[in-house]
Amino acid sequence: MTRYVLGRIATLVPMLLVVCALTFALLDLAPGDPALRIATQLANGPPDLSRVDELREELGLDDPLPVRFGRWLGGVVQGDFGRSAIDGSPVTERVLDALGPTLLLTGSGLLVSIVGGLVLGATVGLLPDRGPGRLARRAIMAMTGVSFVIPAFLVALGGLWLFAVVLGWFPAGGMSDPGEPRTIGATLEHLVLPAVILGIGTNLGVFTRLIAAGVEEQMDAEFVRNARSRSIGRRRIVSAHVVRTSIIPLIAQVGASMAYLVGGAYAVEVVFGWPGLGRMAVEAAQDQDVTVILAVTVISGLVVVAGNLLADVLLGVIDPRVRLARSDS
Amino acid sequence: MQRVSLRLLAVLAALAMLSAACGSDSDDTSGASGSEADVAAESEEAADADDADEGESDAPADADEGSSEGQRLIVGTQFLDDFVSRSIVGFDTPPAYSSVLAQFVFDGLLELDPTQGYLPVPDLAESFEVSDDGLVYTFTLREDVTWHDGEPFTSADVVFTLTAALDPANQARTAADLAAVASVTAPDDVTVVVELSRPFAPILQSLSLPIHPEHLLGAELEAGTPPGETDYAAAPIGTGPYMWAEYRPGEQLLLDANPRYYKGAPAIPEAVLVDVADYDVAAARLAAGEIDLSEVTGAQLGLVDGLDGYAVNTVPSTNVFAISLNVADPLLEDPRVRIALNNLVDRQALIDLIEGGLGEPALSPLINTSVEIETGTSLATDVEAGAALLEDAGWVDEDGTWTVDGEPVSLRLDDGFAPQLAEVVASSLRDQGIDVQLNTGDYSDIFGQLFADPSGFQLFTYSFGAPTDPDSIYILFHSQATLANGGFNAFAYANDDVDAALDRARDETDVAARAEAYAAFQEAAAADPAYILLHTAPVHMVIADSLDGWDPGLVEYQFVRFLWWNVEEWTKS
Amino acid sequence: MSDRHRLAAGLRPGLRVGTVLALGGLVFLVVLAVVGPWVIDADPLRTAAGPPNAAPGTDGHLLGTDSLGRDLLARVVVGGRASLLVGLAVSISALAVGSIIGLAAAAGPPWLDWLVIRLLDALTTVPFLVLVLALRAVLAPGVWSTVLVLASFTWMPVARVVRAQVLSLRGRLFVEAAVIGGASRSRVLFGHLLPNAAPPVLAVASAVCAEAIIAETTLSWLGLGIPVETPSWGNILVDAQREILIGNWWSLAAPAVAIAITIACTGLLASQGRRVDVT
Amino acid sequence: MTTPALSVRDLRVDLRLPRSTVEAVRGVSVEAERGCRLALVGPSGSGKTMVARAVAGALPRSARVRGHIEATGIDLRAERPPGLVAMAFQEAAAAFNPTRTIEWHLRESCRVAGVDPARAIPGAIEAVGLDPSHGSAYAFELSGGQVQRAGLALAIVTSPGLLFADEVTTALDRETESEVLDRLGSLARSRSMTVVFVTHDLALVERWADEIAVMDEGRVVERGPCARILSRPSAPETQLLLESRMPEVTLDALRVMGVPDRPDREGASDLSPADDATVAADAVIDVRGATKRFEGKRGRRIDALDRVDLSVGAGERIAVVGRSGSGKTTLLRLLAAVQQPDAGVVSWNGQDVNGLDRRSLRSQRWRVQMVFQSPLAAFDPCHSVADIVAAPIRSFPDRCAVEVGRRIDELLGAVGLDPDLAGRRPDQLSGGQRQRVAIARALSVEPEVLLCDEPVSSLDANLRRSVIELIARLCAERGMALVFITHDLSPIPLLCERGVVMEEGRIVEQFRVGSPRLEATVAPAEPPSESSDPATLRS
Repeated sequence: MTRYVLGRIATLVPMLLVVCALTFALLDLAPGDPALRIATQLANGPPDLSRVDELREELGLDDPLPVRFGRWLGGVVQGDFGRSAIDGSPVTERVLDALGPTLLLTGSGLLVSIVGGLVLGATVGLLPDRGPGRLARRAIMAMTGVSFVIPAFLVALGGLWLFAVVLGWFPAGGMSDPGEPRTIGATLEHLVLPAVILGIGTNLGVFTRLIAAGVEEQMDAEFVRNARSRSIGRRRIVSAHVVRTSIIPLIAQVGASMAYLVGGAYAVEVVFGWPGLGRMAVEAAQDQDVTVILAVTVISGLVVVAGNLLADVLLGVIDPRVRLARSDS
Repeated sequence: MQRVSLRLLAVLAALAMLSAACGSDSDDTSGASGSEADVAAESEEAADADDADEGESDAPADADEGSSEGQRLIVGTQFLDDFVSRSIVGFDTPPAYSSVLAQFVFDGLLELDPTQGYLPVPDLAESFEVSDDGLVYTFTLREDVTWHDGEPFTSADVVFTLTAALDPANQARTAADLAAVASVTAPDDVTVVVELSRPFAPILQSLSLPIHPEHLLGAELEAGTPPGETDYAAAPIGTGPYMWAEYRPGEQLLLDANPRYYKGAPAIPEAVLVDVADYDVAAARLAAGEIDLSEVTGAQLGLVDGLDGYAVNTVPSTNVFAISLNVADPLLEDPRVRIALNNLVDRQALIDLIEGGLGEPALSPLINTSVEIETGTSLATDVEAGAALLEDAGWVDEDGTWTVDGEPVSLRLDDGFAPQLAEVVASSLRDQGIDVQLNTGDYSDIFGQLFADPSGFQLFTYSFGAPTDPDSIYILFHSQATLANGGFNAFAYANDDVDAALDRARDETDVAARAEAYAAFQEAAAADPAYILLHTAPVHMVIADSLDGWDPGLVEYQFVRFLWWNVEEWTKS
Repeated sequence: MSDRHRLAAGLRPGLRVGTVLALGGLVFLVVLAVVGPWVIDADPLRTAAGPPNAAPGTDGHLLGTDSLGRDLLARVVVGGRASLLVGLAVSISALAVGSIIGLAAAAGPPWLDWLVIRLLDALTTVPFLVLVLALRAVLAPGVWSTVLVLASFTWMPVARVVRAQVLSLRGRLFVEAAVIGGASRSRVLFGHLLPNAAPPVLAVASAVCAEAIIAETTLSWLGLGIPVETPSWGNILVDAQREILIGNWWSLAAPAVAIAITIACTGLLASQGRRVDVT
Repeated sequence: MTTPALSVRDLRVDLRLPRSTVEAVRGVSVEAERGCRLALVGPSGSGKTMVARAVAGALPRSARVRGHIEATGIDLRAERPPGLVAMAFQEAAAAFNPTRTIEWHLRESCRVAGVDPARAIPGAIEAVGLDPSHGSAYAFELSGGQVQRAGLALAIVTSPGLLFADEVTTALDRETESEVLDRLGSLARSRSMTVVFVTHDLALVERWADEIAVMDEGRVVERGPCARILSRPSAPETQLLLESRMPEVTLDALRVMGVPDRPDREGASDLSPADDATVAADAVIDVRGATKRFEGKRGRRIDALDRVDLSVGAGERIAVVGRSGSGKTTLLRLLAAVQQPDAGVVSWNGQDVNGLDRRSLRSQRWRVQMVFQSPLAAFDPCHSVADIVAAPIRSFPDRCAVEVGRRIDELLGAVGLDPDLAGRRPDQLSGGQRQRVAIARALSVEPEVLLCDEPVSSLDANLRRSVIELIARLCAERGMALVFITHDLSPIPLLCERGVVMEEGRIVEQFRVGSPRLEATVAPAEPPSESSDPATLRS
C-alpha cells in the first residue's frame, strides 16, 4: 500500500510543478509594467519614474522568464515564497498564518458535506418511492440542489444575514470575538456557521445524490437480497452492508471535489472575514500582487493534492478490490 | 462585494467616528444647501461643544467615568492589514488614510485640530517658532512624555524619525512631502530645529508624521533591515493613547489603554480594530452588534437605518466627486463644451442614487474650505443653458443626438473606483443626447495607464477635496503641477489666470488677500473648467449609542485620521 | 467538475419529453436575449428610470427597478445576452478543445495519452478560483476575457469523457462487425463512433455551460468578471445582493430565476445524455 | 404424512417496473416432501427463479407477493425463522458483499441463526469441497467454480431444512458442474435436506432429480417423478423442452462417424495436412502457414497460431474445434481479415487479402461475412434492426438486386423473423431473435463464406437447435461455405462435413463427419469462452 502512496506522490509532485510553471508564465503575461503598477501603489499617487527603474532592477524584472521562475522556485522549495509585489513585505509568514484557518474551514466544510450527504442521501435512498416518501425525497433533492443554482457567495451572505444578524445564533464573522482571546471554544463557535454554509454551498448536493443513488441501488443488490433471505434485519443490512459499499463512490467523489471545495472556501472566507488564504488570494488578485497569488496557488494546490491522496488511501482501506488491485500492480 | 479600492481617495475608507451633541444638528444642516455661511456656522458650533469637552480633558478623565471600566471600543475598518504594514513601514503621514492607526499608537510633533479648521496645534511639540524667511522651524518638545515601554521621549527620537523618513532606502511614502526639508538637528533634549531649502506652507502638516522610538527602531534600521521586517514592526511602541497588544493578521488588532498618556489615560481600557472585507460585511457586523462603529456608504444606509442601539451620523465632508476632462481632446478643447457638460449632468440624480439623497451639489473645487468666498453658479445643472452653449460651440442637435461635423458625439468615460457613480453620470449625459462609452476597471490598472499615457483618455472619474488650506488644489489646477513633477494635473490643463491666482494665493499671508486670490481662481476655473464637478459626499458613521465623545468637526476626506483626534476622551457606558 | 452536474440532474433521468423541455427552455432564453432589447423598449443602462429599488409593477416596471433605478426586466433580458453568451461560448470552446485533446489522447501514441492524463490530473488539482484569479490579473475585465478565463478550466472534463468514449467504443465488437460489413473508416467514425459518443459528451458540455454561468456570477462578485457597463446576470445579482438583506427580494429574484431556468434546462440535457449512454 | 418440507399454494408475484407491471408468477402451487430432490425446470422468463426467490425471501424490492408459502408448516409470509430456508444464487460472486470476506458472511449467518460457528463453518466448507484457505478471501478473488461452492457453503452453513439452488451450475464447465451436482445430492442425503434445483437444462435434471416440475409463462404446466416426465411428457411445453435438447456428442463419437486423423497417432489418415494444400485450387477461402503471436498478461503467449493451413472449397462446411485459448478465434479473425498474421498468407478466392490496399480489400469484403458469439455486442446500440441488416448492402449496393426495403423484409423472412421487427432496437429482442438478425446481416450481401464464432453457445439450450438448423439450411440453399467455431461438439453433426481440432495454436487433427447420427453420449466438453471479445481471452 505504501508503495502505491509513494507512487501517487511521485506523480503528484511533478504535476504541481507543472501548475506552478503555468501560473508563473501566465502571470508574467500581465499587460503593463509591474514595476509601474507597484510604484503607483506605493506612492499612493503618481509614481516618480526613478523609483520605477529602481524597482525593475530590484525585482530583477529584466531577467528572462526561466531565470526568474528558477529563482522563485528555489525560494519556494526552501519555504520562502518571496516578497509581496505591492509592499515588499515577506509573503511566507502571511501565507502560513492564513493556511491554518483555511485548513480548519475547508476540513469542517468537507465534514459537513460528507455527514450531511450520508444522512440525507441514506434517508432518500431508504425512503419508499411512493406516497409521503416520494414527497420527502423530492424535498431533499430540491434543497440540496440549491448549491447548483445559487453561487457560494450568495449562500454565504444570505446565511450570514439570516443566522448571525437576524437570528443572532452565531457570531457574524472572524475567528474570535473582537478583543477576546482565541480560545478553542471561541474558534469553534465562529466556525460553525461558515463551515455549514461552505458544506451546503459546495458539495452537499453532489454527495447527497451520490449516496442516495448508491443506497437505492445497493438496497436491491443481489448480496442484500441474499442477506434478506438469511433473515438479517433491515437495520443490520444497512449498517453492515449497504453503508460500506455505498460510501466507496463518495470517497472517490471527495477526491474529485477537493478543488471545488477549496475554491468555495475562498468565497465563504471573504464574506465571513475568515482570515484564510481565500481573502488573501482575492485581495492579491485585485491588487495584482503576483507573488502572493503564486504562493496561494502553490499552497492551495498542495491542499487539494493532499485531499486527493487522503481520499485515495481511504479508498484503499475501505474497498478491498482497490487494495488488491493496487498491491499487485 | 464590489470592493471599492481607494488608495488615493481616503473619504470612502475613513474609520468610524462618535456622534457628540452636534451629531443630531448635523443631520438637518447637511440637508441645507452647501452655502459657505452654513459651513462656517458648523465649525463654530463644534468649537463650542469642544470647549465643554475642553474642561473635562484637563481633569483626568477616568476617575469619575466609572462606567467605562472593563469596556472595549470595537471599531470596524477595511484595509486593517494595509494599516499595519504601511503605517509603520511607510512612515505615513496625513493625509494618507493608513496613518489612522498612527493616531491610536503614535503622536506627531503637531496635530491638526479639526474643530479649529485643522489648524496645526501642539502635540509632542509644546510650541514652535518660524523664522521670518519661513525657512527655519524651531520646536520645543514637551518633557512629560514617555514611550509605551517607559523610556523618555527626547529630541533624538524626532531627529531619527525625520531622517529615516527622508532616507530613500526606507521607501518612505512621505519623502515627497518632506522634500523641502534640508536638515533636522537637536541642539538639546527638548529642542528640534528643521531647516527648509525653500518656503513650503504645508510643511507643518507633513511634520506631524508619527514619531518612532530611536532606541528600538534605530538599531535595526542601522543594521539595514527593511522597516517592514524589523522586530519593532511586529510590535511597535509609540507615545499615543493606546498601546499595541496583539495583532491577528487579516482579522483584528487589539490595543490597551496607555496609562502614562500625557493628555491623560484613555477612559476606555481596550480598543479593537476589526477587519471587514467591505461595507456590506461592516453593515452585517453592526447589525449583529459585534462592532461599536463603522463607516458605511449610501448603499448600506438601507441596512443600518433604524438599527436599535445605533445611530447613523451623516456628516458633510470636503470630498468632491468630479469627472476629469482631457482638455487636449479635440472634442473637449472648447471651454464652452466643458461648461455645457457641467450644465447637462444631473447632480440631483447622483445625490439621490449614490448618496441616498444626503450629498450636496458641488459647483466649485473650493467647497467647504476655510476661505470665505462666494461659490459661483455658472456650472449649475441647467439643461437649456448647456444646450445653447453646445450650439455656440458648433455642435448640431439632430433630433436629440448631438453631432459634430455630422458625426454623433461619443465620449469615453473611464472609472477606476466608483463604477456606480460612472454609470449614473453616463446615463444622465446619454439622456441629454451625448453618447458615453463606459470603461470600468481596477484602480491600479486604470490609474497606472493614466499616469503612463494620459492622451488615451477623455473623461475620467476623480475625487478630491481641498482640506481647510485650499492650497492643496494647486497640484490639481496649476499648469506646472503635471504628473511628471508629482502633481495631479493629469491632462496638462493650463490657464494663465488660474496659474496667476494660485501663485498669488500661495505667497499671500493676509487672509483677505488670499480669499480674493482664490475667488479669482474660482472664477477663472469656472470659465475654463478642467472638471465636471458633481457633488460632495457626506461621511456616514454608524455608531453605538453606548459610545460618547465623537467630535468630527468638518470631516475632510484627506484628514481621515482626525476622526480619532480625541479618542482618549471617549467613554463607553 | 462536470460529473458534479450530471449527478445534479436528479436520480431518475427524464423522459424523451425532458429533452424537448430542456431544449425548448434554452431556445426561449436565447431568443429572448437576442430579440429582447427590441421588444422591451426600456433601456437597461438608463438610471433613475424609476425610483430606486421599486417593487415589481410600480409605474410600468414589470420586474421593478434596481438600486440605481434601472428597469430590471430590461437588464435581465440584456444581461441574459452576456451570461448566455458566456455559458454557450465556454461550453462550445470546452467541447472543441476537450474533444481534440481527448481524441488525440485516445487515438494518439501511448506517451501522448500518458501526458494528457497527467495534465488533466495536474489542472484539476488546483482550485478553479485561484487560477481564475491568476488569469484575471492578466486579462482586463470583459465578456470575452471572462469566456477565455472560464474556458481554460472547463475543457478538462470534456477531454476526459471523449477519451473514455473513444477508447471504449473503438474496442467494441460492433465496430469490427461494421468493418467486416464493408464500412469505410469515415463511415465507422461518423456512422458508429460519433453517434454513440455524442450523448455523454454533450451531457458534459451542458454541465459545463451551467458551471460557467454560475462562475461568471462569482467572478463579477469579486469584481473580476464582466464590468458593470455590460449588464449580465452576474453583475445584476451582485448589485442586488445588498437589497436582499433589506428585504427587497425582487432585484435578486429576477437574475436568480433566469439562472435557475438555464441551469435546470442544461441539467435536463445532461441527464438525457446520461440515459442514452449505453456503454 | 409428515408436514411437507415445502408447500406453496396459488403463489402470485408481480414486478413493478417504472412504466409497467410484469406478472412473473401467475398462480403456482407446488409441494415437496422432506428429503425430496425437486427440479424446477423451464425456459428463461418462465418465473421459476421468482418462485424460488419468493420462498427463500430474496425477491427484488419492487416485487409484490400473494398466496401461501409454508415450509415445514411455518407460514414464511408471516415470519421467517433464520436458517429454515436457504438459497444458492446463480451469480454467486454478486451474492457476496464485495467488502467482506467469505468467512465473515458465514459467521454472520451463524450468528443470526444461533448456530455454533466453530463447528458449522468448517463443516460447510468441507461439505462443498471448498479449499479452507479461500475462506478468508473475497468473492471476487475466487474462480467461477470456487465462488459457486462458497455460495453453497453460505446457504447450508445453518443446515436449513429447505435449499433452493438457482442455476448454480450454468456458468461452470462440465467437470465442475457434475462435481457440484454430486455434492448437492450427497448434502441432501447427509443433512436430510429438501433441495429444489432450478434450471433450464434438462440434461442435468435427468441424472439428479427425484421429481420434476415444469414451468412456462409463470405457471407449473406439469409435475411428477423424473422418469415419467422425461419419457412420457404430457404437457406440450415439456415436449418442446425435450425435443430441443441436442444429443451429447464426444470427439470419440465423431471419430466413429468419421476417419480419425492424428499425425502423432500411429494410424495413417487419408486427410493429412499436406493433402489439404491440393484442395486449395478452387478454395473460396484459404490460409497457408498462418502464424500469430500475442503478448498476453505477464508475457505469456495466448491464442497464438503456429503455421496453420486451412482451405475451404465453395459450399464446403468445416467445423473448427478446440479448448478456449487453442487459437480458433484468432484463426477466424485472420480469415475475416480483421487481423493480419505475423507470417503466412490468407487469401479469398486465390487473392492474398493482406497484400491488397485498404480500398481494394474493402471492395472484396462482401465475400466473407461473420456471425459473432454475443449478437448484442455485435450491434451498434443506436441502430435499428433495419439499419443493422442493411448496413452491408449500403457498402455493396451491386450485391443487392432489389430495393433495400424489400431486401430487408426478404432477409428477415429468410431467417424466420417477422419483417415488422425491422423498426425495433436490438435490446428489445430476445437472444434467439438477435442471433437471427445477425445471420440476416451476414446474408445481406450473398457472401461466399460465412464465418461463425460459437454462434449458439450464449443461447438457451432450447433455442440452439433451431438456429443451427437455420444456418445449415441457409448454407445449403445459397451454396455458402461455412467455417464454424465451437467448443460444444453437439451441433457439428447437424452442420458440418468435416472439421479440424486445434490445440496450442496448431491443427492437430482433422476429421470427416459422416451422415449425422443422433445417438447421445454424455461427454466432457470444453468450457465456453466466456468473453466474446477475442482480445481478452481468459488464460
